[in-house]
Amino acid sequence: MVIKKKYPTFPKGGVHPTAFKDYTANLPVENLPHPHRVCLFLKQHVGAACRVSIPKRKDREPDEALLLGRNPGRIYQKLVTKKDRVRAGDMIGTQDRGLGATLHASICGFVQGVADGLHPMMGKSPAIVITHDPEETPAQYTREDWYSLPRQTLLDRIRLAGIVGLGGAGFPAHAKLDVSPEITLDTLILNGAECEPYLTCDHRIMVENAHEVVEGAKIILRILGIQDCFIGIEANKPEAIESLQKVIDDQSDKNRFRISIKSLAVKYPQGSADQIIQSVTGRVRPSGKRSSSIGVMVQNVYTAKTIYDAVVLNKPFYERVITVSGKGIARPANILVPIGAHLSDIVTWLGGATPDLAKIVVGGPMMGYAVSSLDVPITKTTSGILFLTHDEINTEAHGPCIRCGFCLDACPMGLEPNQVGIWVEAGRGAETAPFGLMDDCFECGSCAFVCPAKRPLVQFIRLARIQIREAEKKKEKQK
Amino acid sequence: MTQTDLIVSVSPHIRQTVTTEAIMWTVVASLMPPLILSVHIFGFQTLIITLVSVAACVATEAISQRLLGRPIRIRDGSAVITGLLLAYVIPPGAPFWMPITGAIMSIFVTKILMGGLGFNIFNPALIGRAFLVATYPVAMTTAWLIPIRDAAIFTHMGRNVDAISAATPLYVLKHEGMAALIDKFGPLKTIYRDFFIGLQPGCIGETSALLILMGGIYLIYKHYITWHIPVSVIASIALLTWIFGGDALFTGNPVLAILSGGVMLGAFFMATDYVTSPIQKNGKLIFGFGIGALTVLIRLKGGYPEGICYAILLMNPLTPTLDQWLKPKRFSEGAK
Amino acid sequence: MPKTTKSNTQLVVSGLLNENPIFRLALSMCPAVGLTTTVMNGLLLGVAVLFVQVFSSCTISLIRNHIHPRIRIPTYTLTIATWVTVIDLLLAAFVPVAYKAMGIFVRLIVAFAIITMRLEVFACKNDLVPSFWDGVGMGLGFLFGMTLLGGVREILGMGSFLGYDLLGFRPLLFFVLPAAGFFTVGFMMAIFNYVETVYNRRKKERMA
Amino acid sequence: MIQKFRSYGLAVSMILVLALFAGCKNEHHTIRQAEFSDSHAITITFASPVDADWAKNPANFAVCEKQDPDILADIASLILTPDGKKLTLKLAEPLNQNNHHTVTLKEILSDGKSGGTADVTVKKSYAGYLIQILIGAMIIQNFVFSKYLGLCVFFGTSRKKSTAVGMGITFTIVICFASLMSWFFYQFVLKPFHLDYLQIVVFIGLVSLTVQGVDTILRKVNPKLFKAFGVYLVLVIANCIVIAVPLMLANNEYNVWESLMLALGAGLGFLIALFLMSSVRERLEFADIPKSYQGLPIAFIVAGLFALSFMGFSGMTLF
Repeated sequence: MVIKKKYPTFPKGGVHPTAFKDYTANLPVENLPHPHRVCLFLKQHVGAACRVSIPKRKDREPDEALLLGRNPGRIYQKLVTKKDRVRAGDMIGTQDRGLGATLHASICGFVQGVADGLHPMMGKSPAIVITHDPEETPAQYTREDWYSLPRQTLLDRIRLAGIVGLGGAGFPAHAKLDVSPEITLDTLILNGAECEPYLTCDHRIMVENAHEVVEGAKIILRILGIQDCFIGIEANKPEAIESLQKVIDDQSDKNRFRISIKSLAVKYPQGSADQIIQSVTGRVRPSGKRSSSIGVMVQNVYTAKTIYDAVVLNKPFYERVITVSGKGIARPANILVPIGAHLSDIVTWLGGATPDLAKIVVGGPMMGYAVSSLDVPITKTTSGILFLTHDEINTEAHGPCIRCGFCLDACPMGLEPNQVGIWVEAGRGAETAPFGLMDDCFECGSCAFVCPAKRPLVQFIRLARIQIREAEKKKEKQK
Repeated sequence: MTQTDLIVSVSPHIRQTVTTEAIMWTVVASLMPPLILSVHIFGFQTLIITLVSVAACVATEAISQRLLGRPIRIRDGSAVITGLLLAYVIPPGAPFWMPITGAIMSIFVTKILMGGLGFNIFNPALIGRAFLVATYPVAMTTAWLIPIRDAAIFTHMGRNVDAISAATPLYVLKHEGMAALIDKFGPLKTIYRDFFIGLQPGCIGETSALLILMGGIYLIYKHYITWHIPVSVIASIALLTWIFGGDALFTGNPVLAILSGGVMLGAFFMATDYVTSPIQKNGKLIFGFGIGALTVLIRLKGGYPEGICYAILLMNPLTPTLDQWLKPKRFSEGAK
Repeated sequence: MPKTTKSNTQLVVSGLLNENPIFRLALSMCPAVGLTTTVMNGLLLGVAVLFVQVFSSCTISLIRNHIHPRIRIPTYTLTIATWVTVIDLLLAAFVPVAYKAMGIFVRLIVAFAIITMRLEVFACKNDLVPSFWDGVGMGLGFLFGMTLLGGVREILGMGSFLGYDLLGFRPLLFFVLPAAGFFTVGFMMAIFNYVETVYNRRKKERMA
Repeated sequence: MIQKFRSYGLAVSMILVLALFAGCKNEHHTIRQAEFSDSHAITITFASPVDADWAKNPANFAVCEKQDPDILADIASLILTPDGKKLTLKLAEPLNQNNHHTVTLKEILSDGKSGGTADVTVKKSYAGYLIQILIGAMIIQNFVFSKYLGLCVFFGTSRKKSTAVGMGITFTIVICFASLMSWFFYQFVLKPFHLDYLQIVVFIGLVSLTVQGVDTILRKVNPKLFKAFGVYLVLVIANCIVIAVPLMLANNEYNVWESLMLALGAGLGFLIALFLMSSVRERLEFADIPKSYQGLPIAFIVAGLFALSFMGFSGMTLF
């Protein structure tokens, strides 16, 4: 209650789930030993899947070829083929058509070819499988001063490093940073809210890699050509605030960049872009427009850190810190894993699951996806794996809506989840477009969290969206 | 561990602990103090009436859900609340079997037929009461008992129901005037005190403003109901009675108006029923004002001394419209 | 509807049951709700409607070839109004007490949709005899519905039938209140629906 | 269409509620109310009980018409209720209630004290009377929920809100015209020529004519509006309210203003009933209603519940 009054936050809606961050908040990041096998999805992000072949030009290095190669009609050659030997950090997938991100080998070993892997969200989708070769050692990266580099080079390095937004959606970072000249931005917000319960990977990054985060922020500011940056952090992470503050205070170029920390009240979904913009700057994004229309860009703190890695170390994004937590795992941890590592490897390393395990969630408990198998690989956007027991989740059957209005109070976007639920249950989901879920709902799950009847409102909303789209398609066809 | 044991469902994977059942049973609990007082001042038969009413409601719900092949949801406590509220608006001297037909009307006709919990248009308990008033008009309007002030609980179990009866304060006020009220119930100061504590003739659960207020404030504190409806109902009744209730304008007695009759019970426990009241805060205020206005109108100009039961019933069907008109403010509406 | 192929008996039975004007076609609901507090009321209005229906049907059926299609609705209305005036005066003269109890409803027969509807869909396309029997069927159906409703409500509400007390029954006063008419009609309709579904299911089972 | 009414709906309903309270005021501190109780009597209500001996003495009272105070009416008898608060003055001659009367009460004895002499004006507030007719027909004696008329059309068109509002508006317009024409015909044709028994035929004919007239005019003048309301015009004629109102006008010998108020009240009352019912039925479309009850049966039961709650208005007199 005290926290609520003291710190700024978004005014509308929001819920207060128990944080459960104590399990892992104070555990330093540890390394996962190289898994035997990794599985790298060609589509790890918003946009098009990456390609495993590059334009065939012998006289050029692959990097340069990629920079130039948007010309259709070239002869393509496979970037890697079966049985190829790769080192961690080698590019194995390209981004040469539209929105997308490059893909890199995450361990040293042999390419086994392209096979179907089990994606936590999209079900079966194509992936490159690499088996580990213990004889090969990963590349070493050297520090390089980025101040002198031109803007385009910074962007290229970010693009070639295959960085996507690590806040959840996975929007390719270079595309987001390459704003068109018509748009004027004035503020960068680094999102360190990490409002999802259990998850602590961003928190650990802020504690352990404060310098990289701040430097990353500067790189982004430089690319955008602006000076103001706020780092929004929920007030329940004093260590992170402290270590970042220290770095900010110590920096030498305070005049060039104005970076400051905003402590925010603890409230879910503080970490959503719209909400953190409102919490930090008080601005509100108009419906149907990007946040850039109000002069703000939001980047995750972890994205800033990877951008630093890409620009300063020239290190591609092929491994990330995830939080493994919940009562269902023997030893909760913050753990650095190569992308593509399977859940089973991680579970084995952390001493296995407890017998009362009921649900495995990839991502946070509010917006993550439940998986039915341990044979699921980590993707670039996986921020955590939760092993939840029966007393942590709710398995009650849902009852009828009693119109208590709790969900309306909880919805940060001012929607009416109860109505959508009732309409979908009555088989009229296609008529729910006026409730605004197509534009505004980002499925934060606050409504379902508070619902006393335990109604699966997010599921109803997804169904409604599908039905609305189908109805629209039908309409177009009739025309 | 086999992989088929894992539960797969859509996010969110954690839930708040508050459930429909928890809310309903909390309401039941906060409805208990008036019942205890009622047994204390009116005698043991009020408990019997209440038990019969609750049992009839629960049984009706179970039987009708069984017959219609629906899942039986008597454990959610909504039928218990309906039973309690129905008993609370029955005079204490009424025969014990009277709530049974009212319960069938409340639960089967008003709730189950309309699609069960969450879809009823009217407040079930109040429809039950309106039905009972129409069916047993004599018992429902004359079976009042004088509260026994200094008797200990359980000592007057064998009380002769027919022997002692009294008119309710509102009846006296409407038909005989203020002087008669003071003549019967003592000076105004005593009246205020007695009525606030609950020592007045009235329906089983509506006499004590104090105890109902306690229960209601507990519900507000638990965030199960909001202050909007109770406050707007009570404020509008007080205001309109003050303006129009006296011999000339602005001479009415607002305190008496809100302490007597079912105002408190109606405002805190009946009008706030989730299903039959608007979901938006501004809608709740309009709803509450409407109830207050209609209550005063029926009290002053209508055929009944008490009006809040019908006032709530008359406002209930406006709920879908208010919900449709008053939408929550969308996030982006705050954009400049 | 083309010329009917139904026999006279079928016409009457369909009017009584599966095309019952009150429970199946849901026309002329006002008296069914407002006037069925006792059997007697229901019976009398039923007779009045039967009278108007039969005579209007016959009249229209006789003059149907002389009506211009454009003015057929006003013709129906005026025909009905004429016969309503007749029955109104007759009732007022011969059963003044019951007439008073029925109040305005006798005169309102003129606006009952059921009569106009039968004239439009049946009488103006068929000969005198089928029209007569259709009128009888519809009128009887209405009479039957009104009597049934009146009976149910009188028994439940007053514990009596046609004024004779049925002993050992504590009446629910509610059912003689006009508001209860809605409930009674609603429940009767539901019963008709239920019987129909059961009947259809049985029929299907027998076929299969 | 609903959008149009939406913005005004709440404001209008608030004003209506406040309007209901108007006229709750009084003029003398000991005398609470003075009114005509029937054609021969005036009832005076006192705030506190008056002395019975004083009240039984006709010499204490003088009743006259306000414009000529010299002609006193003869008091036939005085009746005091046992609680001493209501005094009825029975007069020998019937009163002309459209004129204001003055009652003079000399030396009122109340609780043994003298309350002085008071002049009380007794009047029938004509505006109040008109509003009573209007509100009475609209809400208190709602044609659908309290008089059970117009049900076929009521159930037929209350499925959707837009239909319901369209029907309600069309109906209100038609019934106002039809009633005024009927009133005119009744007063100036039927009554003078003693053709009372032709009421039904004439009234229904006039209603048909009005419907036809509105149909033709609307089609020419405003085709857009015709498209919106045209379909309901045919239904109006099947609505028994439209014939019930002229019959009531004739029975009660209303004058033209009273007739207009009754017609308007009936129309608006029907609109209100349709609106409430349609909003409820739209919500019930989502409900899991037992199969046999779907459609009309449940609508009837809902209407029954409405009727039950409208019983709260029973016995209400506003002025």
